[in-house]
Amino acid sequence: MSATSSPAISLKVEFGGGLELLFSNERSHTVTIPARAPSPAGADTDVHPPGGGGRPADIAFLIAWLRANLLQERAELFEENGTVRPGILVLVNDTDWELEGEGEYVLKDGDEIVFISTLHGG
Amino acid sequence: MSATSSPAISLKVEFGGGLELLFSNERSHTVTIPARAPSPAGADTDVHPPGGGGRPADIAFLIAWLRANLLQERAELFEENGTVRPGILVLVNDTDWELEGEGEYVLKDGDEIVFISTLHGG
Amino acid sequence: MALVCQASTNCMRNKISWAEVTIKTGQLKLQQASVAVVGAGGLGCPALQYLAAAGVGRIGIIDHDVVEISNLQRQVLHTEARVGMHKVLSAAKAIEQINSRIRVEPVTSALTASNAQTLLADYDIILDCTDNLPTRYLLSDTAVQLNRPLVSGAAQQFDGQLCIYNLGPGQGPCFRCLFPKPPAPEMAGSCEELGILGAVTGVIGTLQAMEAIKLITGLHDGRPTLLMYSALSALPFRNIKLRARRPTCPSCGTEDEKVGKIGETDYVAFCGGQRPDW
Amino acid sequence: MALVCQASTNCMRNKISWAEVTIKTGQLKLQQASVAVVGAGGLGCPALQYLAAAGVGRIGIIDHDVVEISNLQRQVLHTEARVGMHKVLSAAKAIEQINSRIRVEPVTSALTASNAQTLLADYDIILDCTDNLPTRYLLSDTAVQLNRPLVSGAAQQFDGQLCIYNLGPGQGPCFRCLFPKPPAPEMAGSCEELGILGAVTGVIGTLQAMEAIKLITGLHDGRPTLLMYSALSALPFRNIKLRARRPTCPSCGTEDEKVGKIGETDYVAFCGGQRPDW
Ligand SMILES: [Zn+2]
Ligand SMILES: [Zn+2]
Repeated sequence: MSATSSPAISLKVEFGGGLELLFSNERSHTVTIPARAPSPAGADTDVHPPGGGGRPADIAFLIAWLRANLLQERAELFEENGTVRPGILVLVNDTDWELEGEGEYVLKDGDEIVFISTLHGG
Repeated sequence: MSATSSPAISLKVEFGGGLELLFSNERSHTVTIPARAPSPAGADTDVHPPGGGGRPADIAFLIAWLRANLLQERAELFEENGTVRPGILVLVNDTDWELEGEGEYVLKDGDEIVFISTLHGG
Repeated sequence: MALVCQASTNCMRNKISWAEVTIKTGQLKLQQASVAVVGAGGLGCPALQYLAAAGVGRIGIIDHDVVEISNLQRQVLHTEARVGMHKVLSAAKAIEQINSRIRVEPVTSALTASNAQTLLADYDIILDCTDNLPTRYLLSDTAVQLNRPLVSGAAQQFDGQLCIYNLGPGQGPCFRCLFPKPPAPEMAGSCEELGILGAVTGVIGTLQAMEAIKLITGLHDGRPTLLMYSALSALPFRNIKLRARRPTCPSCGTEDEKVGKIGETDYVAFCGGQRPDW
Repeated sequence: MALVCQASTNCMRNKISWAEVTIKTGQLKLQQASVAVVGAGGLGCPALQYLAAAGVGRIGIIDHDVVEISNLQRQVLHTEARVGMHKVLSAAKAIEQINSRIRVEPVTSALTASNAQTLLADYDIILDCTDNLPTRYLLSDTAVQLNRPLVSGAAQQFDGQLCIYNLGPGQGPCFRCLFPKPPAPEMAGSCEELGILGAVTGVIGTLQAMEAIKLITGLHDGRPTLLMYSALSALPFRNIKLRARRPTCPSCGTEDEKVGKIGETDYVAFCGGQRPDW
């Protein structure tokens, strides 16, 4: 649709279990991120070449992008060593990201990504 | 995918609120129905011509197809005058079918259609 | 009393102030609210429990049954010692033990077409916790006439349904809009025949209290939905987006578009002749 | 007693026989089962209520707290008259009133790393109805050691989570597999600070009883999932498909692949130093 120079993908991103406090206290965000990550991480063999170099946008890139563009404070409570802080569970379209390749999952337009911490009250 | 003579679409069909009793007491069915209804009902201007005449398969056709192919007994408790018996609510991908055009909703491959009656216990 | 929120410093105070404000004003609204619960059985018991715990100021309970020993497997406000007592009196006693400041108004009459409006007119919200279809249609028609939201729960075997009918006067559908005819009696079965797992009525009844609390405190988003619960399904909860009210509905439709009349309806006959055993 | 199913003729008998058989054998299994409920607060009260109503034969309750007046806004088994009594004794009394045939085993000690295995070894299923993270990690490790499924509920403000950890010995993840580290203390907040809507604990606690009943009666499908509940969301329930256990998990991992040790863990220190006010 938006065909020319900088292809982008649109995602629904949700935060829960207190993580929303770091993101303007909003649980639900719709974000548009570049379809390709600027700096390639691992394999450079492009599956989808348009838009220049880099690797297709994956969850690792989304985490970096959220940290740089959406996070309001206390980055260390969200990101650690290029991934989420241990204790944050990531869900891809209602599936545990571990079943989907974790940070290497390649994002598709319309994907819904949820970041949650455990709740503890009772 | 299955490209040649008789294109078909695959649907997930669920029954609830007692209606499953009419369908082998199974709530969840995966059915493959023709992509085009054999006898056209209203407008004949085809949007998707392959596969010959008729109209694209809609929910009205699905109801007739279920009655002929999946229903095990007591057809009058499911179908009445070419639509569902009043008191049966039809859901298209988790939306009330009234918001989707009722019987005229054109089915897409992978759609999930649910037929339920009201529950009454408490 | 519904929500406790005390001052403290070890978290991001500014970020939770919204929740705090909501909670404080919510407590006042709950104290000033009135809710009628029709049916003090499997659904009514948990609904009453959480309405009372939340501090709803005035609660009406309508049910003409008495407590039987077989009820105790899902009607958790009643006790072995209160078998034989009217359910509404047993429930009133249980509520008083939880929160003695609640004003409980028990009614031991059966709800009928001739007393429904009078009995329900004085409440802000009506909960349908009944176990039979004629009363469900009667309650829906009455809620429309009185312009009240009807928080309706239903359960059978391992399944439940939850819906607010007549939501936002004139916007959401009534029970008749969705289900203009009751299911065929052959398929409806009775509670006795089919059995109901107590925890299913527990889930739905508690959610009914939740919906009432959301309506009272202004936290409901106003969109009509139907929640379907199937305890054994791989996807136990489904949330269905519902139509608006049907202009041709004989109950809630637009005055000159209504098709059919319900004024003189005999609710029992409408639901299949002889009163069935539900 | 969990499900009533009487003989009758006015419906499609052959079609519901499966449900009937399931129900009858289920009742026996429930009578023979034992469940330990850790925490007799917001989650434990509804869980205990529906386990007792379902006829679970033996129920252990572990909690060292006493009933306070502020508990009554969500801890629905306790009463104004029992303020000051140990919660487990108050809950035992309530259960006895509902179903005097249940064998209730109340424990007024706090659960600690040194007594957890002894206190829990004698039960088929463990319910985590606690309100703090150190106990949640301790319960998960203990359930792994004892080879028991842990039906875990949690709630905060308007949200809840439900998961069976250590499901199907060695298949589903434990709490540590999913959440290897607790959330930062700055974000966790306390129940007192954040408030919990009582009906949220009601929904989650009742669903914990439901999951236990499904496990006992063989109706659970064995797939590990996490149910997320958000009372105010347009999509209030989400069902998440979970990973299998993590071979490198220090608790439930494969013997020679485990990374890290938990044997000598000080649970409180692990969750943020000084014991916080949750
Ligand atoms: Zn209507
Ligand atoms: Zn583990």
